[in-house]
Amino acid sequence: LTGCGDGASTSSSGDTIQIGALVDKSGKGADWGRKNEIAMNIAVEEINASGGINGSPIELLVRDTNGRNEEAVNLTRSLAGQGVAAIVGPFFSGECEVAFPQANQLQVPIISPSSAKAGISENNRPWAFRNSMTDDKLLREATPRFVKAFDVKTVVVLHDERDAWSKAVGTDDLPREFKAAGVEILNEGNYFSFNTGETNFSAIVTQVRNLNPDAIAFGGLYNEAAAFAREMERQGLKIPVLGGVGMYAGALIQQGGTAVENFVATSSWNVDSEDEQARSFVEKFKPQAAQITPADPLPGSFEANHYETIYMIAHVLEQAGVDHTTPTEEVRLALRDGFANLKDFKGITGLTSIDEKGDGIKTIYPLVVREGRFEILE
Amino acid sequence: MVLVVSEVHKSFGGLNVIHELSFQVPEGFIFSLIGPNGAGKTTLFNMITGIYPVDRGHISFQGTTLNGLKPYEITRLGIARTFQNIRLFPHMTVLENVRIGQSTKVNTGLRSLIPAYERSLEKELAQEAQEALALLGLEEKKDQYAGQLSYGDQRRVEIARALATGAKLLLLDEPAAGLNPDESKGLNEIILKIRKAGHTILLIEHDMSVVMEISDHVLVINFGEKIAEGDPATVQANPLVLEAYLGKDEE
Amino acid sequence: MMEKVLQVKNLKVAYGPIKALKGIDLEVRQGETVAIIGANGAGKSTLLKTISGLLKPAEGTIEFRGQPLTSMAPHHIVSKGLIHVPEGRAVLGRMTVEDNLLMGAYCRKDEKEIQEDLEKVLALFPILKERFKFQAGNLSGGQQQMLAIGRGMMARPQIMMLDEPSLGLAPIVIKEIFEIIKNLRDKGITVLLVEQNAKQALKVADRGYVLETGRVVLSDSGANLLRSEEVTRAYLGERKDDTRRALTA
Amino acid sequence: MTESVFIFAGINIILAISLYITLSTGQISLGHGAFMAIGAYMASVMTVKWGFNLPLAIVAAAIMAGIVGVAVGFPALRVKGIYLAIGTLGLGEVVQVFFHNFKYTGGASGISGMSGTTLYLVWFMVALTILFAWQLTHSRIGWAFKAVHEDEVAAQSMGLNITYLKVTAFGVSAAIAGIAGALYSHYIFFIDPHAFGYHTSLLILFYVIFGGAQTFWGAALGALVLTLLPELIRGMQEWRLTFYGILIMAMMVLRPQGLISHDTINWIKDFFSKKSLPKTKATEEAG
Amino acid sequence: MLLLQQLINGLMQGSIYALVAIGYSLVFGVLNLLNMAHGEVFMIAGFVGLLLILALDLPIYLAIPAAMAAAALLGVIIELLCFRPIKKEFHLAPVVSTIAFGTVLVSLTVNFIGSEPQVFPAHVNIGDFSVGGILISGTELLMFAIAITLMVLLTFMLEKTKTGRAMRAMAENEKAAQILGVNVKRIIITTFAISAALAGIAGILVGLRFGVISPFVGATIGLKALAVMVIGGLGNIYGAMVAGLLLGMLEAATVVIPGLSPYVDAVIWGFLVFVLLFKPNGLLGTRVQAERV
Ligand SMILES: Nc1ncnc2c1ncn2[C@@H]1O[C@H](COP(=O)(O)OP(=O)(O)OP(=O)(O)O)[C@@H](O)[C@H]1O
Ligand SMILES: Nc1ncnc2c1ncn2[C@@H]1O[C@H](COP(=O)(O)OP(=O)(O)OP(=O)(O)O)[C@@H](O)[C@H]1O
Ligand SMILES: CC(C)C[C@H](N)C(=O)O
Ligand SMILES: [Mg+2]
Ligand SMILES: [Mg+2]
Repeated sequence: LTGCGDGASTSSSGDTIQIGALVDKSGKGADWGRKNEIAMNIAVEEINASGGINGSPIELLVRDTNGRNEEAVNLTRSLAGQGVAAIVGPFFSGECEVAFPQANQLQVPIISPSSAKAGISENNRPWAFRNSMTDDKLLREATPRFVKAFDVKTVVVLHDERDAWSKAVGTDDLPREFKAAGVEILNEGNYFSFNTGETNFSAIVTQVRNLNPDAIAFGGLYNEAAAFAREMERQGLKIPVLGGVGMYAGALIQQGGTAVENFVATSSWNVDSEDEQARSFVEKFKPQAAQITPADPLPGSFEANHYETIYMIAHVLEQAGVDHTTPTEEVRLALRDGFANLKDFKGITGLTSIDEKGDGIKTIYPLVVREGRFEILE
Repeated sequence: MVLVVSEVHKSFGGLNVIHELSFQVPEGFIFSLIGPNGAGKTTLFNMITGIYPVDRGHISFQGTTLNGLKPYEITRLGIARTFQNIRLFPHMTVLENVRIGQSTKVNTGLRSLIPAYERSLEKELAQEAQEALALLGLEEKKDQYAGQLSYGDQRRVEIARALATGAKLLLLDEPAAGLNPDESKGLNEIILKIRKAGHTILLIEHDMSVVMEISDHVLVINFGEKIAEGDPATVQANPLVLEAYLGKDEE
Repeated sequence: MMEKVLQVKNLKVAYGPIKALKGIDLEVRQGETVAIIGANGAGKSTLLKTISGLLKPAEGTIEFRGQPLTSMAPHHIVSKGLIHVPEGRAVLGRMTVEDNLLMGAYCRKDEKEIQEDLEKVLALFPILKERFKFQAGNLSGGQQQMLAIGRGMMARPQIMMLDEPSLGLAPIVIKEIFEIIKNLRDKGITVLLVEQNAKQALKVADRGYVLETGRVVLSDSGANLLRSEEVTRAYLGERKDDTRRALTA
Repeated sequence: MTESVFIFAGINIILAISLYITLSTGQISLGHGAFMAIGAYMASVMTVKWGFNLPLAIVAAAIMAGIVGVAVGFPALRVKGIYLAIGTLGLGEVVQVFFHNFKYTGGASGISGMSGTTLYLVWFMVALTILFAWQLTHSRIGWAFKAVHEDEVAAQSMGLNITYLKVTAFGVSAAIAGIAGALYSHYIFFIDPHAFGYHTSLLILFYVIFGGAQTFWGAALGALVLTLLPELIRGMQEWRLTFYGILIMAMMVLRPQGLISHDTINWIKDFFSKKSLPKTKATEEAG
Repeated sequence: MLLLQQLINGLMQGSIYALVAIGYSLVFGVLNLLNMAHGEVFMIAGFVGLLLILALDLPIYLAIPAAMAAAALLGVIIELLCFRPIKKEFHLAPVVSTIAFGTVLVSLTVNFIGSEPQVFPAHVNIGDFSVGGILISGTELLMFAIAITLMVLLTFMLEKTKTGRAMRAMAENEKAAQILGVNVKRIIITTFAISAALAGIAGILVGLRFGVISPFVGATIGLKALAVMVIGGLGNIYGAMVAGLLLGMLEAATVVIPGLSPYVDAVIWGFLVFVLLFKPNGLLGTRVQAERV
């Protein structure tokens, strides 16, 4: 058991380079968080096995935020105080909104591999980054493809008014892109809102069915998407659905079964990637993840991004010639500048660059569920 | 007249409890209100102190109309009471209970937060509280929680607390309940002392050793209506009272 | 001599640091009416509460027909036939008069006789009949007292413990209450009576105990106690001077 | 343990004392998250949008929250016990939805850019709050609160204006919660309505009951302990919530009156005054 | 047609709330004890049901009673851990204790099973049927029927039976009930068991109806049921039923009325506040009597 961090010196202790990580291992995102940790550990083991960063091994300090903002703040500060080179995380956009400013103030690089709400890194220059694609970018690419593939003329929009990410996707990104593609929104001015965690979508589906749209724009996570799908199936509504990055997960299919056929989720990761490193990652990941979510052991885009983020940090530090003897401030500066200028980093999700807002520009994979499997939507 | 009750009426869901009742309490009197159980005595107290609204009729205290006033306003005008079913502040000490009674005399609002505000009064109030406790023989119990006292002692605290409000008119609802005859005698003396100190007393009591000995005037009600009135001796001899309240066969 | 139904030995009860009973010995025989008198705070109510199981003694024993009651739960004690009509009435205010009376017969199963008893109680206290479907909490103080006594009678107890039954009752009703107590006795019901109305209580009682600050200071037959100098002085208020002493006792 | 933990501890102490005040009149509020939200938003708008400094913003937050508290206090008079608890919880949810849809403060996306809360400022405010609470409990209004709590009918009959007292308690309490909100928002840089839901309100109740609702010292200690505790058991990783829950359950069995009760205070007083006068203990009311 | 379907949707959702709230009402309204872990009992029962179906391949008609039994057991545990050892005068301590127990249950579920919703196998669903184009879920109808039956039975029990009378007596004054011969402990624990069993049946039926059960549903459903109980009037079983259905329909209405759906929580909680303003004791709560002094 690691201690709670007080009394630690402000420089990297021992002969390792410490990297902090904030994941949610006990709250709403516990399964995610535990798998994020597995993904990062695989990367750390691989890097250390091949000699570490300029000869210094990486030590990963994982902290559980419980998905709560206050904990994210406390832990960001305590990790920074412990002298970590950088912090990977936090997971949720909500946590990022409060943790990023702290990191920025303490001048420690912080890189979230999962947050997808637009604008959060931009507000916290120059120390905050995200190795994830925000949904505005993903949907800009995916929506026209979706519209074309299913010949969509009309849609109905759904989101969770009370969730920052869901609201951004549901009320900004999706409507904007659909309008741009010339699609009519049937419930303009009356977007349906549900509560995250809700399983009963009967009233909304009845209402949607009554509007008779060609497709549905769904600004929600895969859990709700699956629940929504089951209700659609029950009420005999069979139309395609487009969602953001939060809708992409193996569990969508596991929970939705046949009901999620023709659901399109956007992602910056393709599990079926032919890339060798990606395949080896998936192989290593599967047995460990099976302990946590036996029904859905494949890595999702967040796990892939977590794995990749460790490699990115290693890459930047290697380039800067950093090892465990380098003073912490220098390590951090090197990471900040390295990330700000990162171009076409080759990782398991493809090529990644960091834009001027601090967000990742990554390959986009609109994925459609066909016969119980995600396929790339052409 | 300290208290004027005229043609007061009260009913609860069709049950007429007080029926066009009128009477007047002269200054400095010990005025007793007796009557069978359920006659409406306590209800009358509740109306005088503003806890129940008056259906019809009029109540005034020293010329001020009480109808429609809130209980605390009535208390601040100078009427204090005790409760038949004891209502002390059980988790406060006896002394604190009495001190709360003094809320009529000092500011109990936000202003009391100002450190020096009305501090000069403090000593005087403490002294008065002490006196009230002494009068009822409660000095030794002043630091006990009120809820921990025996029944009889709790009744005494009720009186002390009412006294502490400095009210002109005290309404005592069965103060002798739970006291043994000897203690009732002591109570008589206490009530007489209180009267001597300038208070008027309206008393509900079933203990005739109290009522008959100290009352200046007795009002008997039954079913919310006056059935007799007069000095103790007259009332005691009234056949209506004997029949309805005292019982005939005196041994 | 009749069988001892209740035997209290060296009973000590404390509320935290306050010692309310400091070693009480008391016995009650079958069919007797026993009065307990004493000043405020003497521990009379505490004694009854301890017998009925509401308080646990620090020391001492209570036996009912040779069976120890000390570690028995209150409901169990009731089912043995001891009923406690407590001080302050404890009527169930939000329930109707009817419910209250029926609750009195909670431990009984003889439906028919319960109905009969109900009729008897209502005949005894006609006002309760008038207010049968009323919320008990809205009754006047004295009416509640009648309800509490009536409820106790509904249990058809072997021993009835009454804590100041005359409290708050009109004189005419007090007379009735003492008649009732006499009746109970005639029916062979054992009565343990705590009263401030010492004179009346001692008149109906076979024997009496005088409590003072947690101790029994006197016990004798009712008639003897009535005549006793001490009792007269301290509890019957016959002596005019020095009333304050008793008050602060 | 980092500074931030002590900052949150301080803020939580202020919140706990705030709730203690309504509780001391016998009114259970599960809507204190909403008062905190109002303070937080008010202060944030003051500093971020209108360019005022933090101290002024804190004052404004207290006033604004206080006004809302008074406004809530009046209808709350009619409602008692658990009805009041759930009613205020409902009110809190309504306020939350309001902020979700209030565009001026960013709606669900929140508002950011606040800063300025320091450890010193927080603990200075804690000290002020404690001073206030101390003065309150030692003044007549504090006694009056307690009397209202014990028995409203008797309190009225003793000349206490319970309308005034209960509404004042709500107002003062809300104002203090507003201060906590202002401090919170200016530490965490970013707020959205999520931070002030019923979870927050319940947590505040937790602090007070755990620490002891009889005295404000209890409330304050409860907040302190329960804020530091998760840090101390961080090593238990994902098991710490389980442990935390069990610990609280055990505490409630062992000390249902909370860590500190009247008796504790009396005991401490006796201890320091070296008088070994045995005070009567609040025992269960027999009968 | 649309409105009729929405009405049915609302009623069905409402019957879930009613079922959970009736259990709540039994413990709170009758015993005056607030069990904040009630929602978590609902959740655990769902998981127990699921585990039994998955692991033992139990048919539904056996899984339901088994889940109820598990829930009842949990109810008993809650009483033993969070209520019995705590003196009644500290009435807020059990509130805290049961919230904490709820946290423990959630955190154990997350640690042992995971934070993700778990899926019920499709074949165990009771199925739907359609009446004149209106789609009705069999599970929901069952729930509705159970809620109505329970409402009648429990009300009868409380109003007319000896045990019911004893329960009401206890709610008012435990000591008085004791000295009248009521075995207080036994009645309390039985009530807890019944109340938890009701949450249990709701838990497994909701799992069956929506196909998943999540460790976090407890808080949501618990809170809503609390609202329902308060709106209906504490301790009033009919009130819980009426308010449950009302709330379900209100939720459906926010979808039907354009522009209202983002405000669904404000509508529900606003409704609660509104009700309390005009009826401080809930819709069917007993009229406040002028307090007898
Ligand atoms: N709030 C109320 N609701 C309904 N009935 C009430 C209420 N208050 C009093 N009553 C009824 O009014 C009648 C008079 O009650 P009150 O308490 O005034 O009698 P009382 O003269 O004080 O009797 P006692 O001597 O027994 O105390 C009683 O029959 C009682 O049932
Ligand atoms: N709940 C309690 N906590 C602490 N002390 C108590 C409690 N109840 C009673 N006492 C104390 O115990 C002693 C005996 O009280 P008890 O009520 O038995 O007296 P009593 O003889 O019935 O008096 P009364 O005639 O006034 O009813 C008193 O000193 C009283 O202060
Ligand atoms: C679960 C994820 C969809 C979270 C989301 N990426 C966010 O920004 O909060
Ligand atoms: Mg009366
Ligand atoms: Mg007594």
